[in-house]
Amino acid sequence: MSKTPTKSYYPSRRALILTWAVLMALTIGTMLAGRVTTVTTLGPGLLAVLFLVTWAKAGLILRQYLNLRTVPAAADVMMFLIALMLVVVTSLYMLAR
Amino acid sequence: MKYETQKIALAYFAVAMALFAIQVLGGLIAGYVYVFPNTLSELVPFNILRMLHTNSLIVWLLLGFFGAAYYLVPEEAEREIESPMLAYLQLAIFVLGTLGVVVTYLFDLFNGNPFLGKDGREFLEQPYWVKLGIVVAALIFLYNISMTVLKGRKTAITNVLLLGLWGIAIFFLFSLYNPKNLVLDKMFWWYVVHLWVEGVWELVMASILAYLMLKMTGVDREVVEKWLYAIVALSLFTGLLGTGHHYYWIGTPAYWQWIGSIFSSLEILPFFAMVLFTFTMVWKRKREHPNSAALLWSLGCAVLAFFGAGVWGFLHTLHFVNYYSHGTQVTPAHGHLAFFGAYVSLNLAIITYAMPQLLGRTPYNQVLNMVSFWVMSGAMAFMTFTLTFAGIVQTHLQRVRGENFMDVQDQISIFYDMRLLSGVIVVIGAFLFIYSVFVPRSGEVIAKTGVAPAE
Amino acid sequence: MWDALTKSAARNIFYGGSAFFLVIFLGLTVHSCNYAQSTSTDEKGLNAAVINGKHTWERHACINCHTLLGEGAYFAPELGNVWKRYGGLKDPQGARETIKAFIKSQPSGTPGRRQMPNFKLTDKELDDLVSFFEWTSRINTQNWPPNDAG
Amino acid sequence: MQHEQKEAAPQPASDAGETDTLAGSWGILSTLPGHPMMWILIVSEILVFGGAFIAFAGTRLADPELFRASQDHLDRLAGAINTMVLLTSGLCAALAVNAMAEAKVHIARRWLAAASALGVVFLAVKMVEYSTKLGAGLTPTANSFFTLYYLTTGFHALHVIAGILILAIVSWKASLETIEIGTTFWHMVDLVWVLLFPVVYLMR
Repeated sequence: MSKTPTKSYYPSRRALILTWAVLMALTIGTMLAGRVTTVTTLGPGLLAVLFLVTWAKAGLILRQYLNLRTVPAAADVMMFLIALMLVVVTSLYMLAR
Repeated sequence: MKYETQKIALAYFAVAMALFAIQVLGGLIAGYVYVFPNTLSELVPFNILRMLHTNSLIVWLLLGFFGAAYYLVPEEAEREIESPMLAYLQLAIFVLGTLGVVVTYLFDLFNGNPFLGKDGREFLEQPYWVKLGIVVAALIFLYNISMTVLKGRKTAITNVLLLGLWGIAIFFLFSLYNPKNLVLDKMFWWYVVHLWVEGVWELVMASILAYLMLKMTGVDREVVEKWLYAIVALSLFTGLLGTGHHYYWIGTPAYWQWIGSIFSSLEILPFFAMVLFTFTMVWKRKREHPNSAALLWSLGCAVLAFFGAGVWGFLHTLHFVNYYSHGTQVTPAHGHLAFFGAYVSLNLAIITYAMPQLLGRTPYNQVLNMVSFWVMSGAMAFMTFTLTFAGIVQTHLQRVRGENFMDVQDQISIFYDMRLLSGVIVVIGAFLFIYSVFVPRSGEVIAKTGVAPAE
Repeated sequence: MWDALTKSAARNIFYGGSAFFLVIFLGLTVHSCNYAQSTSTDEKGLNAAVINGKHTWERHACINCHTLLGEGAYFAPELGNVWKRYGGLKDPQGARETIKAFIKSQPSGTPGRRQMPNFKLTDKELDDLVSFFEWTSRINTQNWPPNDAG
Repeated sequence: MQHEQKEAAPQPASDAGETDTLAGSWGILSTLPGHPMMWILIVSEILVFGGAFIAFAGTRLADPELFRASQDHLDRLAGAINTMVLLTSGLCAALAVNAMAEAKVHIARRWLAAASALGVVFLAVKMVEYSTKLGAGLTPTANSFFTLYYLTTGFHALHVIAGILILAIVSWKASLETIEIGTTFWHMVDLVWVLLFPVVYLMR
């Protein structure tokens, strides 16, 4: 663990652009799973996909943009917190369909 | 004690302790009236008793804060207080105001006079002239302390303390504003009450705790001050919008129900952080401070504030719970433990720490002081439980089943009996405390020059 | 990860964050004030009698026994809805007289019963006080209290 | 690197007694990128928004039909576009730190400006959404769905505004430390939206 930030401490330009591309792709995934253009309700399957895609996006932002990849333990804690929140929200949605 | 002007604190603490005695006695009599309602009903009715109980509490806590500031600022700023004369003048104004308040309340003088008579908004009943006096005294105080800090060393502790004290003065100004519209009246009333106890007072509390930890554990200033910033950040990030939990049912918009519920649920975080902070510091301590009683009060303060303000606050802060519990005995249950845990204990901690040094003696009557901690804390905890049960039963009978208020009160009288009992014990504890800090134990070896300040 | 973390940054984040929440709070206060004056209260009905009633209420520190909209002492009944509880919606004159008579009859002196002092109010003060209760009962309190018991 | 960073962030005189050199004194928090205080803010905000989302899903239980009907009024496409706008703006912010690490202040400032500009685009889209809703009489007091919709999205939009301000400040007082702190806030705003969008707009 470096105590002084060096260039390699931050994700490379290449890695950031790649992260961005994946995030964009995942957003399109969100749009598909969330049926952005239709009024129909989502089944449990689509809700699960939505949940996973959202969680993955949060993970990329935390690890790459926020550079938590340098502190994996902290990234895990945040990911757990977000998963917990999403699980509660998704279950509440499932409860009232 | 390194600086001569720290002595000013002694006078403040002495007056604070006198008012502390009045406060607990007032509370005891009020608790007695709950059980034997005809007591004093013609002479000093309940509303007057309660005003004395709450007002003396607020004033002595404030005097304690001022005293604490006069005590710790010289050490932090590394210079004498700007003007001791102004400090005593400020105290004189407070004493005069307090006497004025007591006499006005007890004899119901000048009833209806807008300047001289009491102004009956809860906790802000002081006559207008006293309020103005408080403002003047506060300005004197802020001038005195700010100048001392500005000319001396600046530390995070003095920064946060000053911000808190300025906040106290600024938000008190809203007590001078009494709108005709009851809803506006209530909204701005909370600007004083909530933004004090769940806002700026927490800054004062955290900075005094930080000072005590710094002195007693010998942990590096760096560490202590970072904790301090983290705690006060959590306090204001949650506490400001947490005001929403008072804006549920007083004619304010419905969105406060969500803002209040969400933010005030998180108001527990700063109190939890204070528990973590104090225990971590004690655990990592680099020295054994001779004043174990002060350490006990500091730790007790963090823990009891966490339960009283944090947990008991959370119990009824969600709006769908508060809809039923609002204005029942659940509120005083929370209020008693929150005030005792957070602010009474804090003041008693700094007084316990400072007194031996102010009087130039080694810590004396330590065991008695620690006994008083357990007596008072135990009794307050018991009082909180009795009032909580009273509140739960009251909520069910009155809010769910719709039974008449007085009928419900008769059904929960057993809890008031138990509360009176715990009140008696609190008063005993309070007097033990006062005795222990002022009176040296006979035969005790008293150092001539006083303890060397721990730093 | 920094060798030298500046404490000024800690302080600035604390000040900045607090200012952010304070600004939001003040903004919402402004909105709530407008809401109170335009929607939730009868600002026009705030006549001399109601205002004087509020002063009478304050002058005698009534809040240190009663609660008003759930705030106050918890020694005596809630009065935010006393107008409704005494049937003011159906029979305003009857409710007015009953409340006035109750206040005048105090203290009851009944042993073991909580005592309300006699404040020796004039008839006008009593009328104004009741007007204040009546005005207060019309505040939109988001349906609080849950029932007439207050 | 360390040397430059100190030059770039001169300490005001009043801080003389307040600079510390013990990074370790934040304990475990010291290892986090950016400033530990910023992480305290981030965790608080995640809890606040998390609380709001749970409130949202919880209130929906009482009347799912109302929520479904109300939610259909939202412009899901606008929400999706805004997601992409913020994610792109996040890239700009991250690239700013990257440039600053190479001591290229001008490039870093340019990336920060780009990030802020996209923030403004986000707000513009949001304003269009709000005005359409308000024009249709769907105000914050319309029903519990819209109360919560305006509360969560409005609170988030205020963060975007604050974020733009912060980016401006760190661009002015540019140093690797300040830019890292400022962009940390910006990414948090980004993260919250990524969570908000599916919960408020899509789940049904």
